[in-house]
Amino acid sequence: MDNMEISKEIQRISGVNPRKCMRCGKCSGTCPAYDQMEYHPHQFVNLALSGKIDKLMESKSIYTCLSCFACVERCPRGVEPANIIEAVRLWKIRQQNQNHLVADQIPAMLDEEIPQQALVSAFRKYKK
Amino acid sequence: MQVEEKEFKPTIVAFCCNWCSYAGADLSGTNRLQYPANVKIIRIPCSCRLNPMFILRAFQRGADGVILCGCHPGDCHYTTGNYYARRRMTLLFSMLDFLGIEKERTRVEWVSAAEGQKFAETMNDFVATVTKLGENHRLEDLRCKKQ
Amino acid sequence: MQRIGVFVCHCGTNIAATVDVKKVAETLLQEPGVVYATDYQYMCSEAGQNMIKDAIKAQNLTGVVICSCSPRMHEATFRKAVAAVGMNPYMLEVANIREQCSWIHKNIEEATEKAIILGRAAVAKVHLNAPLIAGQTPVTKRALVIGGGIAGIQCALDIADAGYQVDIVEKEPTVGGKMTKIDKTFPTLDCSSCILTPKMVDVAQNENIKIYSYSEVESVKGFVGNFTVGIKRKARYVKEDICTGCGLCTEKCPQKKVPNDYNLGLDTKRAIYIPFAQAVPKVATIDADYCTMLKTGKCGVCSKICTAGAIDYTQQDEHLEEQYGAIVVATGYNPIKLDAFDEFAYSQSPDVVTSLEFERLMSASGPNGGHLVRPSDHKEPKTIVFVQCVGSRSTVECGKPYCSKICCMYTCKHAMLCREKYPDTEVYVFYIDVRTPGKNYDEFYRRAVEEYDVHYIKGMVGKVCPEGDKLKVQASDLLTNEQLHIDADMVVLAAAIEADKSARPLATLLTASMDTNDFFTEAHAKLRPVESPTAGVFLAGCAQGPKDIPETVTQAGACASKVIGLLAKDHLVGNPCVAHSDEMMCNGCSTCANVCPYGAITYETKDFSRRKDGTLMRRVASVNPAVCQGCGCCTVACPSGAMDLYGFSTKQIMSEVDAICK
Amino acid sequence: MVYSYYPGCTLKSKAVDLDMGARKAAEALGITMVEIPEWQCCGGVYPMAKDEVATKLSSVRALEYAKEQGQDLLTLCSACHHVLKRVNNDMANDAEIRDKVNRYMALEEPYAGETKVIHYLEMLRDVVGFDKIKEAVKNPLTDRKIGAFYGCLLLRPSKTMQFDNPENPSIIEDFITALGATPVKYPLRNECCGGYITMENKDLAKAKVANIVNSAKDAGCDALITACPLCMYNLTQNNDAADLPVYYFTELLCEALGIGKED
Amino acid sequence: MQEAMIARAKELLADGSVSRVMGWKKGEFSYDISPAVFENADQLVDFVYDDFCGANVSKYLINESKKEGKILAFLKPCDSYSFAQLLKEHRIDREKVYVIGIPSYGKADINKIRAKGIDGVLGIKSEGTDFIVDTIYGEEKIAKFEAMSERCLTCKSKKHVDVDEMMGEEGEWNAESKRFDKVAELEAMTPDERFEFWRGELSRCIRCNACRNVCPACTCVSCVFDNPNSDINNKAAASSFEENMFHIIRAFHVAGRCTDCGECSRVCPQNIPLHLLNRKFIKDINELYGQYQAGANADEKYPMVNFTFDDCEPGIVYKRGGNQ
Repeated sequence: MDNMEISKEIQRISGVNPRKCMRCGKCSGTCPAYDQMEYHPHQFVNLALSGKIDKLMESKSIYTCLSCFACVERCPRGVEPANIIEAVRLWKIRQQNQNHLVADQIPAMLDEEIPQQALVSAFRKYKK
Repeated sequence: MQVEEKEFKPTIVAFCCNWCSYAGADLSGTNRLQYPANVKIIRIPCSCRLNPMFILRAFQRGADGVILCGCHPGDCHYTTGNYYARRRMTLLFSMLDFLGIEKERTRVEWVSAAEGQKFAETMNDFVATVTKLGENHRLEDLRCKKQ
Repeated sequence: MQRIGVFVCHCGTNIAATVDVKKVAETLLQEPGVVYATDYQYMCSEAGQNMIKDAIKAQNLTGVVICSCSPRMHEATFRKAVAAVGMNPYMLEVANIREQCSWIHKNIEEATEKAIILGRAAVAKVHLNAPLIAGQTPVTKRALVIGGGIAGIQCALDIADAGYQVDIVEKEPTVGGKMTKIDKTFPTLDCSSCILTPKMVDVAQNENIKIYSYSEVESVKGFVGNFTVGIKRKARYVKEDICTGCGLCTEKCPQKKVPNDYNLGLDTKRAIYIPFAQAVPKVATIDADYCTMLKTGKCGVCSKICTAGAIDYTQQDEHLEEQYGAIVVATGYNPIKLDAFDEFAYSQSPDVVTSLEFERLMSASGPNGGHLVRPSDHKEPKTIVFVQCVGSRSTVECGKPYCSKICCMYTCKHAMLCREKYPDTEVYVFYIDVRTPGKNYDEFYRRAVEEYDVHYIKGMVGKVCPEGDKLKVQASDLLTNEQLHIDADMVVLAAAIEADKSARPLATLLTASMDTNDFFTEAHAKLRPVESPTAGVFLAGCAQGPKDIPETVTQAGACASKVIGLLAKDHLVGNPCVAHSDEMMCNGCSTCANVCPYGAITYETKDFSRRKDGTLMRRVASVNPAVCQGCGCCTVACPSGAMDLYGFSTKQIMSEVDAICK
Repeated sequence: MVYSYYPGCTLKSKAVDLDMGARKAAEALGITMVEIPEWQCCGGVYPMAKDEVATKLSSVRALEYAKEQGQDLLTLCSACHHVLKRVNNDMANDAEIRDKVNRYMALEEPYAGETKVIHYLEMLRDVVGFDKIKEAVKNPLTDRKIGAFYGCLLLRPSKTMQFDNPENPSIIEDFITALGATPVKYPLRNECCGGYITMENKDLAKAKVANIVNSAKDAGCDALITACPLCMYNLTQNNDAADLPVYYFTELLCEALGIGKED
Repeated sequence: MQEAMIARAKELLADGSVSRVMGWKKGEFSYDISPAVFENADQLVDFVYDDFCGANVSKYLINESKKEGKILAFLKPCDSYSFAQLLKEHRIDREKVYVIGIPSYGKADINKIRAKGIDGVLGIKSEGTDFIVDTIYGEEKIAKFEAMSERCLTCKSKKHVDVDEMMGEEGEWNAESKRFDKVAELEAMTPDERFEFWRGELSRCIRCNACRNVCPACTCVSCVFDNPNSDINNKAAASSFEENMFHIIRAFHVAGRCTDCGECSRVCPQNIPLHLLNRKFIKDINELYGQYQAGANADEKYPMVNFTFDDCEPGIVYKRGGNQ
């Protein structure tokens, strides 16, 4: 699949039309994980539109999004950048052997107090 | 043997008030918004000029659907015309339904001069609805004895 | 039998590319009564019009059908053309084969067939057309301007200058509008009051202008040239003609805790007040919501100290009716409420202000005498962040989808003024785009950046957090690709502007149409930008859409010229397409009069005794053609069909139906 | 008032305090919470993708159960509330998802988002009423300065969640006031604590927590309360200074109502 | 009753307060009764009032009130509604009519009597819950509910509007009337069933115009179907427009003005239940725009010349009533 086709798939999975974006950057102004990201929310939207998904998929940024929905809440054009990021992440992990998290890693991450919610969420988000 | 089915193209009469909906229809033209050629528009000064007789006449002469477009309630160029039209059409449509005539063949839609998009969408939708219903026989058959 | 000529227009390729115009002409020539049919490149051109005129003469035509663009476009043109050679203009019909045919269809065969059918319907109608002669109505030579801001003031002055009387209805106690609240104006940085006040004085002194301040329009009846407008003069509890405007009462009133709307609530005023020093009329007004006397019956201080005896606590709202020939809508704008934009902490910190509030903070007539300090602690702000497009260009529920147009320039002005008056202040402007179309506008913006060192940052503020005495601003800088964290002292929000809330109900009174954003629509977006589609109603200023002062003044002037053009006429030629009743068939049942919105139908009892059936006197309806506007509501209400409409008769419409359904 | 109650996994283990407090307080306030039998894990995160159907089924089962009972569905954990509410919104408004889910579930009567999902706090505000709670308080928490930590999941996206003003919420502050304590508004109370990332990226989570805790302390908070087990974990375990106690809001509710832990 | 009415009429003629009397007289048969004007006391020998006097006399007063002198009219409750509606439409000069209200307890339907096998009818009288029918074969007894006309069984009001004097007892408005039951029954059918029902009925119409001629709301000086400018005035038979649309247009023209007197169905020689069309409009008006009874209130605007800003949209028809 070429990049533009993937871009269309991303738009389908996310249900987001990135053409609605007017490039104001409010999503990136709002993002609490901005400094830890290589690509920022507004770039996700733009790169999804221009078909440069491969760059995004290789970036750690897709696992840095906190799903806090601040960008979704504040976008003046109703673009929903978080949905795009999730779609790119899904596109990646739905491929073979691309799970970001495997069960073997888990024990090392645990501590006494960690709620299972954190485990479930992590698996749901980062693993096929 | 090959049977050639001719595609059914309903005849649709659209009555548009001069001030809002006719202008809205013009706007959808100006914006090149497509809708089927079966829709033919008749200009009337106001939706309240639409006599129920015109609708019945159209049906009797072979129309498959009739739609009335007027200014939105509250925006009538003549202040109150569309309020009367609204009552008249509600009762007329209800009566046609009562007689067993497909109620989807008649419709009222409020379209402002700025709603070219809505006009085209409405017409596309209405044509699709009437096409699905097929030809309009019932009103004609109403006074004919059962076969 | 009519002799009908059919003229099919190519409209360049607009029609001819999709409709086989030759075939349309040939086919329509076969219609009964059609004796001549032709096609031509541009029927509306002089050559095209001459072609029609020549054919009428040569062929002795009695009726004409033009297949062309929408009748809303050129019906008047063609009617004039046929009238020039002696044909009654109402013997012409236009088949709309451009907007409603060639432009919306792609298939040539289908479009051609439809064009023929539309032409046939027009031919069928012309067969039943009859010559109509329009009646005349006199014009009331006085204009009403609704709204006394700069748009209304300019428009009123221009109309008055031409020698016509103008009344201004302003809902506030003074004229002047938003411009009185503005400190300086871009791009010249003139003092707003200095250029506005003389105009307000002119309005007050002009003999042709009457100001109804603190008043509202309650009802509108009639039609172009003959409006009857009901005006409510709200009780201000001060006799306007007696008050000298000395202002003593506004100093002595013991009720001091009244939010001062002139300063947008940034400070307080007394319960009796004159909005500001240059107010016109300079008359005190009592705010009934706060006045102790009006609420409890105890106080009366203002009345005791008023030497002129102008105070009248018993004053009631006054209702009057006036006649006008034309109405100008200049109801203006307001910044939107920012409740739904709490990410900018507008409701959480007094130091987050709207641009209009900032205007007051900067103004010499403002709460701090023009010394810019923070509302919270009255300290001079050292870092100010301006946020553009707050609520503008926003498609989510709380926002406005349009560009508010003025924010880029006034923000630039604010930033520049801050840097000029307080050079040690850091000023940031967050923008999505900087829009500066206008004479000397972009130069102005560049000066702010280059000479005044305002930090323009392409990006948007995501969140403002009041923390301690700082406002923590988190924003994006899209060009450096980083997230910025600025500790600001003040944040100024360029709130979107919206049409004044009084506009929507007014539009209903005027039966003038509005767009989905509650701005009045113009009769034609390009060619009739200051007229509303309702004849006799004109538009000036932000009521029609966001615009800045120069543009508003320009539009107000244009509007005035249209009004003058109307008032200069002694008579208006009416619409001959009016209702008429056949008295031989009329029952006199009053159904038609019950639905007539204009009261155009009256009854008289007539003697019909010459008829054989023995009926003697009968009550029958008659229509006043000068009052009837031709909606046709009565024709449907009439059960006997005695009522009919010229130009859109039952028979004519039926014949169109028949032609289309054939 | 009787509710179908959806506790969620964490409330059965790490967040027992949140659950028990809620049950006892409800009883005291005349609210009956009937735990949905055989409820399944909601998944902890709302599946945003349009083509995710299987991951929404467990939520729909709970929602459908409540519909059958003719009861509103009561939630307590912020994450579960978020997931259930948004899945319910999809079932009501997204025809494609609704059709797919219904075909999969093969219910007698298709489910179309009929159930009302209500959070315990909304129930306290809209059904019981904070003024009623104020009357029921036996041990007013006088002189305690408490900050509300909302986090993300209850508030955003506000179009669907309809919980409170997403940028300047007040429901928990009103709740604190009702208990007799002093609510302290601090700016970062609706900021993300980094909960979802806590397994992956401790540093980021710690940085986010530090900001929030500092913001709260600067504003004068003695303690924070939350409705989210993940926030609770994060604010306590990832706050290296461990200098700000965090409670579940139901713990304070019980304390104020005079319900002991052993009751 | 009849004798008392004649006596009162004679009194009024004698003292000059009226110069004519509007009533009923027998036709060729005893059940064939038609409205009649009596010019003097002598003519009153032909005056009848019995259980066959169903005809609504109000329409005749339009022309009668245009003549010299005052006329006495005996009005049944349903006639009085028609009369009041005509007053509202300025069709009758109230000053020229002296109205005496007379009660009506339900008129007999000759077709129903015949259907019971009773022939050779000579007269009728009321006895409790029965009609006693006098025939050439002797007296026959028939229960009223079996012989009463449909409209009387579903009578809406036994109370008059606008009378100068009452003879007999004044009745009450009957809120319990089941007059819309048949309409509701039809509404509950599928469109196909409704269509078949109406096709079965309307296909029998012979366009005799009896319904129009008797209707007290159809009082146009010239009917739209006779108006050359309406373009629908052709009288040709079969599938022409007028033929198909006549009943719809007629019902529409009287909508909001029809008092539901039921004369249209009474006179129809083909027994088409035309009143159901009018009742459909009345039912719709009541449900959509609020209760309204034509003729009941002289000052109230009738529904077709009235509106509210938040009236329902015509699209409501797609949603309400009737099966799909």
